[in-house]
Amino acid sequence: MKNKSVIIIGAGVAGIEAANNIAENGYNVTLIEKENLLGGNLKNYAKLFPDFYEAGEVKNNLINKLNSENINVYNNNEITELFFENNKWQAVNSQNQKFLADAALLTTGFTVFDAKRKEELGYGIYDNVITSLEFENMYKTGKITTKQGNIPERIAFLNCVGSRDEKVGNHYCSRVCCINAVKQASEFKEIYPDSQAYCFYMDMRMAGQFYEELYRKSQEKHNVIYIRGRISEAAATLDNKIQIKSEDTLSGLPLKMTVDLLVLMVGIEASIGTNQLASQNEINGEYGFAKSKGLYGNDNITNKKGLFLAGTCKRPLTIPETIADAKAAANQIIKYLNQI
Amino acid sequence: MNYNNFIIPFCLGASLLLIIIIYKFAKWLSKLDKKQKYFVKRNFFSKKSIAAINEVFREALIHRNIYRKNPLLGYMHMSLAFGWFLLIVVGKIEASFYAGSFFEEPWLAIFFKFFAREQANFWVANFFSFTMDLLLLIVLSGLALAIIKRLKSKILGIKKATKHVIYDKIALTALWLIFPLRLLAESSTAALVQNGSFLTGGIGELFSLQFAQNVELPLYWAYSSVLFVFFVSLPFSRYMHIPSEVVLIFLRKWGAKAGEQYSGLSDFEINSCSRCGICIDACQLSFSANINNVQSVYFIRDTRYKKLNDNIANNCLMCGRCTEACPVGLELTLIRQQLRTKTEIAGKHYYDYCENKNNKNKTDIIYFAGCMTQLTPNIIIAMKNIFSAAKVKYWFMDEDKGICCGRPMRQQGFVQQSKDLISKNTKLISKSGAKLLICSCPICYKSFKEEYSLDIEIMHHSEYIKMLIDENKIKLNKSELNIVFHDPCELGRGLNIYKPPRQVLSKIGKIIDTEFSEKDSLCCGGSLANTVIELETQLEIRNKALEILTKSKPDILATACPLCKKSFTHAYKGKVMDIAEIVSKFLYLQNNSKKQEIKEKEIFSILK
Amino acid sequence: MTKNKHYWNQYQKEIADDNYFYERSCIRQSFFPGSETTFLKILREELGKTIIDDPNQHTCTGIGYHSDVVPFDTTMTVCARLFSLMKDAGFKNYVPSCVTSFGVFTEVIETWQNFPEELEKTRNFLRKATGREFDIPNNIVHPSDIIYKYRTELKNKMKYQLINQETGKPLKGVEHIGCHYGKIFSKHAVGGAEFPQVLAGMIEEWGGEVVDYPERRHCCGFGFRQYLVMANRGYSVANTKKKFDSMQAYKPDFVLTNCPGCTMFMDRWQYTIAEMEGITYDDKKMGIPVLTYEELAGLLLGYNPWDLGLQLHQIQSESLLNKIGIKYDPKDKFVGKSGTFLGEPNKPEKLIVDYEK
Amino acid sequence: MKNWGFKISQARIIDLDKANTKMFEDLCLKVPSAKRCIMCGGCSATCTASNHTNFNFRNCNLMFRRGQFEGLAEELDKCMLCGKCKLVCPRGVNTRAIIYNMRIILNKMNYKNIEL
Repeated sequence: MKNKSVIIIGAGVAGIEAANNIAENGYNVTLIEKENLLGGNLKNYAKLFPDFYEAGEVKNNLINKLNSENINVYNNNEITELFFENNKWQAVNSQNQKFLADAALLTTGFTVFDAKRKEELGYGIYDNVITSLEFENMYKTGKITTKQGNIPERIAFLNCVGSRDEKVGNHYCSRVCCINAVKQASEFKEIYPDSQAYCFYMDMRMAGQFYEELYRKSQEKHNVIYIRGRISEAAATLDNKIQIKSEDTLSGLPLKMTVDLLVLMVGIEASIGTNQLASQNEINGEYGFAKSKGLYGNDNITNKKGLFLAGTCKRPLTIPETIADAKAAANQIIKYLNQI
Repeated sequence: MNYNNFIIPFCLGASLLLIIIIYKFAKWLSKLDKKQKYFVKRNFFSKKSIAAINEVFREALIHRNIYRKNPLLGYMHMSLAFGWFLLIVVGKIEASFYAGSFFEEPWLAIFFKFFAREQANFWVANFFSFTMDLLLLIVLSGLALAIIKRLKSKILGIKKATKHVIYDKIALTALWLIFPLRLLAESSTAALVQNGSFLTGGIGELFSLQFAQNVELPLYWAYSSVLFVFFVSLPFSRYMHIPSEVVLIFLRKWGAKAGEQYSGLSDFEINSCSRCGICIDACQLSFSANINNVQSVYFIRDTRYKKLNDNIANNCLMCGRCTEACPVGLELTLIRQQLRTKTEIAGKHYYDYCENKNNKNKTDIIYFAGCMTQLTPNIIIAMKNIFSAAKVKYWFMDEDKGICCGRPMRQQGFVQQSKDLISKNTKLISKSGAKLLICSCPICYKSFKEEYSLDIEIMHHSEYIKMLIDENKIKLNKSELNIVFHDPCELGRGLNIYKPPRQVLSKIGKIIDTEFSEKDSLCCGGSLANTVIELETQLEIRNKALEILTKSKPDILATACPLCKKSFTHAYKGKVMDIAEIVSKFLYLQNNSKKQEIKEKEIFSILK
Repeated sequence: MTKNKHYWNQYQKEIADDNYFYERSCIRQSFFPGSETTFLKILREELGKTIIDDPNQHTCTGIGYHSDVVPFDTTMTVCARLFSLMKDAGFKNYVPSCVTSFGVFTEVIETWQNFPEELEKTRNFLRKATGREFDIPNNIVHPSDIIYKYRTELKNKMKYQLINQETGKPLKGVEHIGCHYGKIFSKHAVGGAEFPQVLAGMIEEWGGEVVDYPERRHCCGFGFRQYLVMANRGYSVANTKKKFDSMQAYKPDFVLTNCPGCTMFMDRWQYTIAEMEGITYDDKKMGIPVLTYEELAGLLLGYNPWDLGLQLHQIQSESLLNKIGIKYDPKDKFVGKSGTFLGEPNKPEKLIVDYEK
Repeated sequence: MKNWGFKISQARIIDLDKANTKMFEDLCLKVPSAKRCIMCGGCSATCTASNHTNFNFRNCNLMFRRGQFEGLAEELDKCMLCGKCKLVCPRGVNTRAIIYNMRIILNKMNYKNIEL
């Protein structure tokens, strides 16, 4: 009975967590990852909001559990096709190698918005306009500097880049960028207390536990300055600083300032894999994300029998939410494998 | 005298028609502006009038333009127009011949068969009779096609037929009835006195003598009455285009041009629209967004009947595709712009706050990026690059946010405001002493060229780059890239600049043709001129255009307008680049081989 | 509104039951001269209380203080002198007729209690200036508090009730409390700052109905600086207008106030609004009568309206008198105490002052 | 008329009971996206007129929405209709059409060449 198997596509937070849970129950798991290293988007982060927990630790805890003999990990394997045939779920990689199993779990996750599509913000044009991911990378090294190697005296974070933007077709809120901006601004101020951090927002959405507290702390302790207004133009000055223009909507006046570093809080988009595999199986929902059967109790199953979903391939989620979702998916899969 | 009471409706209708047309034409001619009147006076007695007659013959009677678009549709128009024209001309000759005088009763030709009962049966009469029957047959065949078109327009190459107003329907019904009734009336006479040829005679033979006697007079009454209805409804229906177009062709040949202001010429143009509906098919709002009630035909119709509303006046991308398609050659975009003009508030100065913009430096060359280009900084950087590579000194006029060129205001009908902006910019430009103005935005470019009266040279950056290449000031690297060039509306159809950008791009890569290019090119949907449609509709238009443009999966989708670039970038995951950006990337740096190497790597990276 | 259980009922204050030291108001004596006399008469004759009306009394500096021309030290010293007069008379319960004074006294006493050094300083100032000594009063209440306290006793002696004689329904009264009565220290107000009961209690006890309208708590617009500087007067009147605009829909029969400024401004600004913009707030273009609590109590007790000084109001009150059913002789309206005719005042252009039934 | 030396001050308050909000509803029939504005201020940030004057489209739109028309027509006259604001709006509001229509409504403008 227990020789039944499941393929999990994507070894990010959701994939690994689900793999561990399923394997603990004695089923065989094939965990497939397109990249060399496991951990998915979690690899990109140094610390997590709202408690500054080490992202590396979360990742290592997840990966360390993977040594169960029931789990086979295939990295550097990009799945291009996923379909149900001969009573088996079959995943085909780019080298045409096939993986077969009784059930499949999509944990293909997200990718960040390509900020170059918002040309007016100058990403990819000016050196000192960076994305939140690049900020994380710098933070990991402990040195946040401008491209010229200077310590930024002023840094600005811009929320909602690629989220809540009809022009790029993303009407939804990515949910994590607000709190991430608060986190990064706080981190920045921890390192450079004498520098000034600004955060430009349309709405501050602090709807998670301890988010509001972190927001408040960033104001009180770190003196992060919050400006309600969207930046709509950025241009480089002669000394490689970035001049930004926004409206200070609460005072009703246009506002311009020069910053050393402009950080674009890029939103969450469905990853290419999510988009591709979901549409192949006709479970593609809005904006390229995969669609579950329903939000209430059916969030991990799909209209396809034996095909399950977990994590950010469905919608933007935080890491604790993803872990919980992966556990829920594992639970559903085990139930399913028991039945067949 | 050849007289019967039934000629009264015809004579009455014809006189009324004549009076109305003379009154209307006199009114419109008096409304011509000074320049137009000057041309009319100068060229009235010149060869141009003869050319006009030729043109009238070709366009108004033979409908060459429609024929080119669709032969069947052309035949329909030709058979009706030219056939009827010949019926009148030949009928007139026949009647004159019969009466032995050129000044016979004017209605004799129309009801000839009825009055020419005792005509001698010799070859001339037979010839006329035969010719007239033949012509009638041609007209009737055209009529049959017209009926088919009404019922199933696709057969005649028209996807969407115009929806007509009540005047049109009355006139149309009358028009459709004229020739069958004439056929029947003449056939009944032919049955009685045997003066018909193959058609009228042939049908006449089917009539019994008794029947023919009973129906002859009523049929002539009906024929005459239908003529009355048609004549009286003509000036109020779309058939007004018949007389109007004739005058319009003369006016055009004489050199009268439509200006910024609405004039008598515009009146002629508006009335020359035959509501054929070809513009509906050309319109992207129709085929991309399924909006089928705002096109030029409806715009002009509503203007004529004084029913114009904002929804129709402003629901237009002003891309100019309908102007290109119009068989009558009406300048539809210009007319729309003229008519959008709003009532003004006297004595207002709007943009005094721009006064503090000063130019202290004298310069030979001005670069004007334009408002839109401010949001595509890549273009500005590219232009700066090109200028420095060509070692050109220039003044970047709107580096710190300039004054708008005024065209967006003009397009929305705010003439006074537009003039205010134009005078502000003109002052700045003339102070600088420049000899050349380079624009990055085709909208500004068109404005500078047509709405400003600057006596300096004005160029779009694609033309300027072409010039720099020709003068050997910059050199480009050649590559294997496939490039699709999207013609911006204002640059292409607006100013007829199709070649320079292509010549530049062909030095860099291979230009791939698309289904719609040059005159037929599509609007990107980002047009500012439409203030009715919402973003969603604009995106539909953009997506359709993008789909067509990128069918061949080019390496680069090139354009020469910041607005087009912006529209496409948001949706297309491939490369969308302005021509200046591409040139800047492919600049060949002669004296610096190391930099050149880096450059080549960069080019390679574009492909990724 | 008092019919339901309300939290403001717990906001009660201590009101002494006898032996009051009365201090008159600066402006009331000239604008509504009948009120203070009536108060003394009611207390002495109807309630049998001892109340002293010292001829040596003077201003509390309230208007000067709130107009930023008198410094606080001066105000404290002037108040101290008034208290010393009370000490001389041997009284402990201070009753200032004016709400501004009431506010000033409570503020001064509060200051002394929190900053004893200020009290010492004031004692010094007073000693140096006049050689006088003073005590802080045991009880400081506004006259309206006293009327409120004895509203039931008074009701038993009243000839009339606040009931419309024609319809038999209670008359609708707008009560307006002076800001400085409860908004400076709500503990000194009966019912607190939000729902002061002092006037509402009287109206309801005496048969009327209190109108609860949206701008009930809004200031009358006096505001000292606002009225006293002509450039600001438009703001002052705008506040009054806002109140009347808001209460108009309820068709109140009268306005009852306990503050000299409020009585004055709600009465006189009605004239200004009528003359400037042609707006009056009743059907007959006569305006809504504005009464002091003493005048109302006097009327209901059956005193002659002309003795109460109602003819000196801008808005004439015959309509209200008729509604209550009070008998009066129109001929006596402008006859002075001496029995001679004083002459009639000039009539406004738009506001009607002659009552015709 | 008497010279009072002062006038009754007008309230600065936005009184939504009395304000004419119907005008905005009518505007929304023409430009439905007007409702979608979330007041992010991106439009004013990029606006040339806003950089030189106190013109503020976001605020104009808000004032129109709240039925506060005083001085609004003059304020809108500063706009050059260049359309940059439309390009940066994250909610896809047809800002340019809003200004155009507000102008027409507030100035009671009409078509010059057509007697309607």
